[in-house]
Amino acid sequence: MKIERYLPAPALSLILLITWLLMVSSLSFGQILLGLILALGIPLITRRFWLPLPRIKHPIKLAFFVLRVLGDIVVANIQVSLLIWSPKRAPHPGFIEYPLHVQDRLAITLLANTITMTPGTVSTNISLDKSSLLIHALDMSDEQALIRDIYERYERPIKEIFEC
Amino acid sequence: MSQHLLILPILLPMLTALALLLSGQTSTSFQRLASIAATGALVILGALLLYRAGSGDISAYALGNWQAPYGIVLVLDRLSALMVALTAVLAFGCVLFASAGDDTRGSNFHAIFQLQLMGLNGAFLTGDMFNLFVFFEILLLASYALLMHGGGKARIGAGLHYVVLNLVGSALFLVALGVLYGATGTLNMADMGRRIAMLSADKSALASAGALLLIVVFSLKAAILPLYFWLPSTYASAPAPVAALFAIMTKVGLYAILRVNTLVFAESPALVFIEAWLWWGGLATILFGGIGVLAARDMRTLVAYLVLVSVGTLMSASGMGHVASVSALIFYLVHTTLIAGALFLLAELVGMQRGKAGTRLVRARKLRQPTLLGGMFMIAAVAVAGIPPLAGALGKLLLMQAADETQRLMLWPLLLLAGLAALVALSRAGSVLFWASYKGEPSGPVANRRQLSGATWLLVSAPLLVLLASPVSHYTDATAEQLFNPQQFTETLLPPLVPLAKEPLAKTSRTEATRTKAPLIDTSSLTNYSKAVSSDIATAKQPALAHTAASVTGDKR
Amino acid sequence: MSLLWIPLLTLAGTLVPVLTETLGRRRSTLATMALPLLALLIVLTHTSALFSGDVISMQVGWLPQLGLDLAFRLDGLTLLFALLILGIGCLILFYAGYYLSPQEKDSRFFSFMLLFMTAMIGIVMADNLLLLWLFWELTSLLSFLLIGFWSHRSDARRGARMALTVTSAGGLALLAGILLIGNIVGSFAMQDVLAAGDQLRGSSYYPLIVTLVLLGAFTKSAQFPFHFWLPHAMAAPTPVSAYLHSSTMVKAGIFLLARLHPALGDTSLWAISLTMVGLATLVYGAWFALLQRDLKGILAFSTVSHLGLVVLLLGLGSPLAIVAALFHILNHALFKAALFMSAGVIDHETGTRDIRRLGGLWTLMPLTGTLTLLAGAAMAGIPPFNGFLSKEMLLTEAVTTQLFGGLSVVIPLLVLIGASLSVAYSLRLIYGVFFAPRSPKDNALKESATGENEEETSIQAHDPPKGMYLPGMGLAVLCLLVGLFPMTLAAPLINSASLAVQGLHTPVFHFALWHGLNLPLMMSLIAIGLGVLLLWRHSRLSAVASLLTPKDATMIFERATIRIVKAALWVTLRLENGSLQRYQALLLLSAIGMTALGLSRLGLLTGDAGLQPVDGLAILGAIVMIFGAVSSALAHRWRLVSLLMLSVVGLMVSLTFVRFSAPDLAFTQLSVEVASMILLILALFFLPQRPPRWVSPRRLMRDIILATAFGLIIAALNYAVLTRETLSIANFFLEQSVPGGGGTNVVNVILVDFRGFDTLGEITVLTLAGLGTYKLLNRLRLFKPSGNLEGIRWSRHRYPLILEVVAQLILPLALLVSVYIFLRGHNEPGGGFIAGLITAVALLLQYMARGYEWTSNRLPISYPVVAVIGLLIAVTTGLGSWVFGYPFLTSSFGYFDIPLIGKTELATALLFDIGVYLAVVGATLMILVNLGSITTIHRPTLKASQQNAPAEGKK
Amino acid sequence: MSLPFIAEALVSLLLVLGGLFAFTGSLGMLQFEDFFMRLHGPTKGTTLGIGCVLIASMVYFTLYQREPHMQELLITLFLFITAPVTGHMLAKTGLHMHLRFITSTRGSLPELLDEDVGQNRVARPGRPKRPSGVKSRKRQLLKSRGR
Amino acid sequence: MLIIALWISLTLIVLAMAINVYRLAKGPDIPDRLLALDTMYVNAIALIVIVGLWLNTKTYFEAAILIAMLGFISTMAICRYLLRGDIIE
Amino acid sequence: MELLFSLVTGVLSASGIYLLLRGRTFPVIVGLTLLSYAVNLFLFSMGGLHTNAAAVIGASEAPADPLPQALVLTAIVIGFAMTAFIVILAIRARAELGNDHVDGKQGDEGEQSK
Ligand code: NA
Ligand code: NA
Repeated sequence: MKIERYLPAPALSLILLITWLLMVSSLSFGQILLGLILALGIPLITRRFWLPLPRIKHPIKLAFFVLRVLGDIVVANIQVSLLIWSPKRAPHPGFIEYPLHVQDRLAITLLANTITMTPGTVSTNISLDKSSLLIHALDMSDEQALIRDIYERYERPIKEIFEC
Repeated sequence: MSQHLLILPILLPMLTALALLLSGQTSTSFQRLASIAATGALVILGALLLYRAGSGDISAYALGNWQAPYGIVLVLDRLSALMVALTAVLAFGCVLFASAGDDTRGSNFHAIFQLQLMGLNGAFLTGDMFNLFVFFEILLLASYALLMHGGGKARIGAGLHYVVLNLVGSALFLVALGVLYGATGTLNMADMGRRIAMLSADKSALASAGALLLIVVFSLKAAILPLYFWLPSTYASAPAPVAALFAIMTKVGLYAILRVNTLVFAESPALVFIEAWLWWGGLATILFGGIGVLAARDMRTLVAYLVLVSVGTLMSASGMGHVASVSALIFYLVHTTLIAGALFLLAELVGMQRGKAGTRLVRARKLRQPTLLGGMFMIAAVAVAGIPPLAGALGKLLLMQAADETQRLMLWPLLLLAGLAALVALSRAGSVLFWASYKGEPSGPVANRRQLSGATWLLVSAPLLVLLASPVSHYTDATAEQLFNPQQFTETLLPPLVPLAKEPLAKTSRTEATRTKAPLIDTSSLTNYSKAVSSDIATAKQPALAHTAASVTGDKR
Repeated sequence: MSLLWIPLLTLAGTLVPVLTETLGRRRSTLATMALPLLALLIVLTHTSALFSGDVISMQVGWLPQLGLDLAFRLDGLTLLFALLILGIGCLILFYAGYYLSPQEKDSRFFSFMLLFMTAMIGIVMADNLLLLWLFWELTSLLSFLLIGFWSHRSDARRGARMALTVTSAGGLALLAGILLIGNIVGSFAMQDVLAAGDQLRGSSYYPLIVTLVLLGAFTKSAQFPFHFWLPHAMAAPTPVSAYLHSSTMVKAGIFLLARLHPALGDTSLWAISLTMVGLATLVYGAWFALLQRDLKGILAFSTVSHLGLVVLLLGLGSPLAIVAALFHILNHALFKAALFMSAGVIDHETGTRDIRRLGGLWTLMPLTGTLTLLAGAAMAGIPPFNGFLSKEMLLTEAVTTQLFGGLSVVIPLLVLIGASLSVAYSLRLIYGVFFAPRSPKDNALKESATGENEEETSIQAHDPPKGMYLPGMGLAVLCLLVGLFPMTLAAPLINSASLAVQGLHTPVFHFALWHGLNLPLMMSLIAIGLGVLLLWRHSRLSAVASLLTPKDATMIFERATIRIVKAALWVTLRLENGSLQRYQALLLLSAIGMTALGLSRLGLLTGDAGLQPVDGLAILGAIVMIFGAVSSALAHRWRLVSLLMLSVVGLMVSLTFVRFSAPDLAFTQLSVEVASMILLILALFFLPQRPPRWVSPRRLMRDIILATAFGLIIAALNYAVLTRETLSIANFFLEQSVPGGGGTNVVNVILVDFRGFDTLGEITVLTLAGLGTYKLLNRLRLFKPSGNLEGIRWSRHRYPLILEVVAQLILPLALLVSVYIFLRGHNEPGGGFIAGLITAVALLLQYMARGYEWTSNRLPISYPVVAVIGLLIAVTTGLGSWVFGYPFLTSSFGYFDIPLIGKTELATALLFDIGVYLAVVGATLMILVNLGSITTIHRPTLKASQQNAPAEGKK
Repeated sequence: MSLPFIAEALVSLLLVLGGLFAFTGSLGMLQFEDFFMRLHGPTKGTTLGIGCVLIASMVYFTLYQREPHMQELLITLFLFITAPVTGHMLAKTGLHMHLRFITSTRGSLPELLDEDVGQNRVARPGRPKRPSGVKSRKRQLLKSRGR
Repeated sequence: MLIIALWISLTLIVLAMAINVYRLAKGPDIPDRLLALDTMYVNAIALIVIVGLWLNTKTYFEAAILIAMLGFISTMAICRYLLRGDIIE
Repeated sequence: MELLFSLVTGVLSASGIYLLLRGRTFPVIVGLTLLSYAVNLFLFSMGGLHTNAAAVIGASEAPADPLPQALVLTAIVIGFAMTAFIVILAIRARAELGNDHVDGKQGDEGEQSK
């Protein structure tokens, strides 16, 4: 309880400390101390701005997920580049309504961002009731396959990471 | 404390403002008391400064203990002391008046009022060009805020013009400053002055361009002919105590012109053009201001145009450019500032009691206090129109006397005609406001004691200046003398002139430095400059203030 | 020194009526008279000396720079006038005590009268021309107040204004003349000026001086064609007319002519001007006096005429003529004051001053009648009254003068006509009021009646109380006595006055009723005869006159005034058409013109420092910038586009700063850019976005030319400076930054140390802007569109989910970054200002993402307080140096070895920077959040305690 | 192969790749025919491209110059968080503003009309005709929803 | 090698920015222009980094951080404006 | 380079002035902002145009003149304060006067319907 009070978000604090050290690009004692102070202090100041976020239950899965997304980003870029560089091939863009399974805000955000960053898709709208996500695909052949693909590659891992 | 005297006129209002802002809006009476007390203290400070400057010494205050020309210095000479004192006296009347109720028509009146005073005092005291810009901005922004105090259509409309024009003015100010810096490499006024005197013809022409542009900017603030159009509606629509305080605002522009003309551009070839601009612009302002006086259909507008006439008078006097005219103009300036302030306050009192008609020059209901207000109006009108026996007449006489043979030809008729126009308009206004009232019982509010004392405080200046005409004009004479002897200024303020070093970055390195980590350096020039600089540094950072103050004021002689 | 007491006593007298107000009218009046009487006594003690031609003077320095001294003199001329002013003044005061109705505010009236008396005394005693002028103008002013005393009457107000305008205009001309005199003589002291006659007459300015001085004198003394104000001044209470407009003020002009006679007189210009104007006035005034119906009107025009007579005499200029002039001044004052008093009595008793409604009063008011008869006879110039004596002298002089050469005969002829008219109106006055049968049946008369009560008021008419007729009676008797014993009663006085005016030229003269049967006597008789004839045929005369009468001078004056005011209004409105564009154009034109003037002196625009080569990146950057700026201007009708283009320019400006080695500027520009962007978007929402109508091509052309010219000037200036080597004080900062300021980032050290005072001012400006906007937003109500310009309704996603989440993530990161930027500021690019803006913008993102209410609930901070605390920290840091005896803002820093951490620098500048940080955060949020909140229910409004003030915006 | 050389090679590669990706991203903005398609390039390509350049800089300073410099990582992280949000919000704005998309676009968005995006679209002032540069694509007439 | 890579990279980034400017000018719709502006901001980051490498200095690096953060926020502000009109409600 | 730089400040200020002369408050504000960009660049350039010469001791061996930079920094901040004020003033004027014309009237001289 007490720790919660003074360390409301350990993950955030850690991120902040790392960020600080990255920023100052130094590992001197003074900087670490300062970083610690900030890492503890800033969450205390900003906690009032947090809406409840889910805890990351499986950090390792998260790591895998991140790696996969990074890989997908590279792939996505190559794909899009090909599309861009070969004007002969006319793409078939399309809108898809993707039914959302996760309901947590962070999870939805993560999913939407992932979709945007990965092959040929951009999330364009989250419905008011958070039931579906509208996606614009640059080159779409099979709507259902795409939905399935997204679910399997991204949404399910996200569900697992946050256990929601 | 006495060694910090110079900065007190800036810090006192600032700290007062901060205290007022922190205390919140809890107690109006506390705010008023604090504001009045602080302004009263400023009056005392002003007197102390006058006393100090009266000795003829120039004192300086090196902020951050960085000596001129490197740091910013505040400089007290006769003129700046007079302006600070004048501001304080004017402000005291205004704040008294405002404390009767005008201050609660919007938020934070007193705090902004104090910041306005801070800006004004800073502008009068600073010896640094860029710092002058900063204080100009403070006083302008404060004036914008004060102008909008209480809101209303007319104010907003006039305010928009005022703000936009001044913003353009500020942009031009920066351009002018830039050119002057580019030509002289310094920002301290005295330093700039002595460097301008030594510039090559080429750079001197460049400095001239900056100087002329700067004068345009100051002329905008001072409101002379092609640039005065913002003034009538702005002054006429401002809340009374603010309009009264604004009487000093045009004088800031004039002050700046006087300062740069005598200290910075005294040796510049541009001075001829500057003086011609001021002279003709001033004359034209008298002419059109006088026409506006005749045309005014509202007492506030009338007073605003009277301010314009006085501005024109002062400007043309500054364009005459000799000791006598400057002395006369300073005398006139003191008088006209205070009386214009008094008139704005009076207009409000009169308007208040006339119901719907307000200050418009139409028949209206009877005044509550016709004798009292009428008497006060009479005094103010006589003073402002330049009719004996009050100070306006003396000021005008001094100015007319100061004009030389050829200047007379233009100045006298204009001045006399403008005086006549003022007289005609004021007599008409007075007879409409105080005499031509409808039958029936007066029903307006009685003027508050604070309002009356505020107006009286300013009004008393008119007879007082007559009684003290001799000492005052002695002071203004000495002031003008001092202004025209910038050597004293320069000698007390600055170390002996060292030739400025070349830019450390040599020409070749400019182009080559793009790729290599270590750009080429012309070592010879580097050593030169470090030598030159180190000799400067030796005098720059003084060990302690006691020494600073003493060395600059030149001790008691 | 006793001289000073004379004006001082009368001045002190102004207080008496106020102080004695409670004692009752009678006692108050008597008390008021006491001090002037004392002053008169002092004057009289000097008579013996003055009769022998001495001049007594005194002087106190006042404003030596101006040549203005408090100098008074007493000589014969002064004595003559002082006796009139004080003597007649006292009688009139006494009379006024009875004249004014009990309910009138007499204390003010008497105060004004005494003040006026002081001013008059000042004029005649002044031994300095400037001092004389001061008093001169004062009399104009007081006459304004006295004429307008019955301010509820429109004729009184008009008359007062007219008198003031005319006499002040003259006064201003006089001032110019006096200044010219002073300039030539080198002094304003009277004896110097009077002694410098030859010098003045020899000066090339002489004609101008004479013109100016005469303008002053003629307007004051109501000479043709400036006479018209005087009849209108009759709206004043009768004591005022008696005092100001017969015996004193109107004589000031004549006094001046007499006074300056030694200095300016004795030239043909002087003589001819005075003679012609005097003659014209004499005849003109007399003619119109005869045609007047109003008693006071008759007296006013007769005054004009008599003043003309005196001017004529002064113009003729022979020693005897001047003696005659001085004598007539005395005579006229005596009989005219008496006549005015009687007119006042008649008005008072009958309620009317219309001569056609009056008549037959002799039986009812015998004493008044006697008084009028005596004084009227004097005015008509009938022997044995004093008026006869001076008129005889005039006729003598007129006959003998050779001024106009062959045409000189015109003068006696015109004088004769004037004298006849004078007889006629005098007799008409006496006859019409006291002896003529009354004709109440006259309808036309009733219509034009001036009196309020139309009823037969004269039935109750009777002689007034003693106090009211005694003063007049005294004067009338004096007229007779002077006529009978001129050598005893008048000669010494006139002699000494003449000594003062013409010194050694003063002739030996002999006043007598009988000089033998000579031409002047014949003319006198003819005049009397003609006068009677004119009176007899008066009704026919008026009919003819009404045809001949030119347009009323009043109307001309009034119309001219109105026309001038209208013209002034027209000019003013044309000039100030309320168009900001025009005002800006003028400002820009001035700036362009003046700068071009400076630049034109530059031999070659390109300086000797030469040019650096251009690289492709720079060219591309320049193109983008130019593109952004131009399209922002062209797209001004599509505001969002214009804004986006502006944003491009902003970005490019920051990149330019990077390109040219100004990291701090780049950072600042970037962070300010965002804040401005948000600000402008808020503005976009609240300002109508419909494109304005198209502008005329001419206007467009003007704007484009102006803009181009300005751009060219700026570019030329910039180029000129850039191609010249700048030798600046910069090296000092580079050298001193580390040892003196303790920081390696010189720009930051300048900001917080070398020029920390600027920075203090800068954050004050920022805070002030916040406070100012708070004022503007107070109780602002705005129309809030429900959809965009194209009619699309706003999205229903108030707070887009994804933005919410990201905002939440960014906040801690942004705070971290701002701490980082803040801490490195002193040594590397960064600092409190940039850090403050980052914090502010990050918090703004919260407001954008989560809304005002949600965010402010979690951030219950008053932004003004934050800003103020920031300012306070900065100031306090500055003040801290006082403790150590250093000036404000003196910085101090040191390197400390802290265990485990190592060498660390601690600087007061950092503290100062914290102040900057807080001020920036507070002020920025104060501005933007307040603006954002006006569409919410949390709009800024004044607190309830302040709402008792009347609703704003009414003014 | 010394460390500096490897580092240099890596840096050079990353730089060129970064430049290529960034350019490609912007090129997409040029090539595609409707807003939603143009959106894809910058959100992905540019982000990755800039990421590469940033990493290149990090590697350069840390390995090549031996001065640890890690801020690049921070920026990259930041960009990867914000870029998709920007893309998403822009797309949402595009939808909201009823931007036209090419006729070949598949799928439909019926229920969005009422709920999530703006409605009541009024007739727009005439807009300039899209230049039909490539003849072969003439068939792909632009269509717009909600009319 | 590094110089050549820098050259190539710089040229590409500059070209990318030129395309952004083109799109900014052409539109046709506000979101297009906004996208162009945002992309330009991001490309500016690369520009600063590359110039930093070129000049071998880290002095200007923080400008990249600021652009990343502030560019995002200003784009969000405009999006909000287009979506809701009122950006703080 | 100098010529190019001057050209840019010139065009920026000309565009700013053109906008300033429009009759509506919004373009005027944009114009003022553009003008202040131009002025800031102008003032900044008074210290000369230097490449890789940041005025940070140690970072560059021949630092540029830091003084104009400090001045411009102050000018930027003041400019921001002024922009903020005038934006809000324009909004207030819109509320009080009922339109966004700088003279508080609909239409103006020179403006005509197309
Ligand atoms: Na230079
Ligand atoms: Na809002």
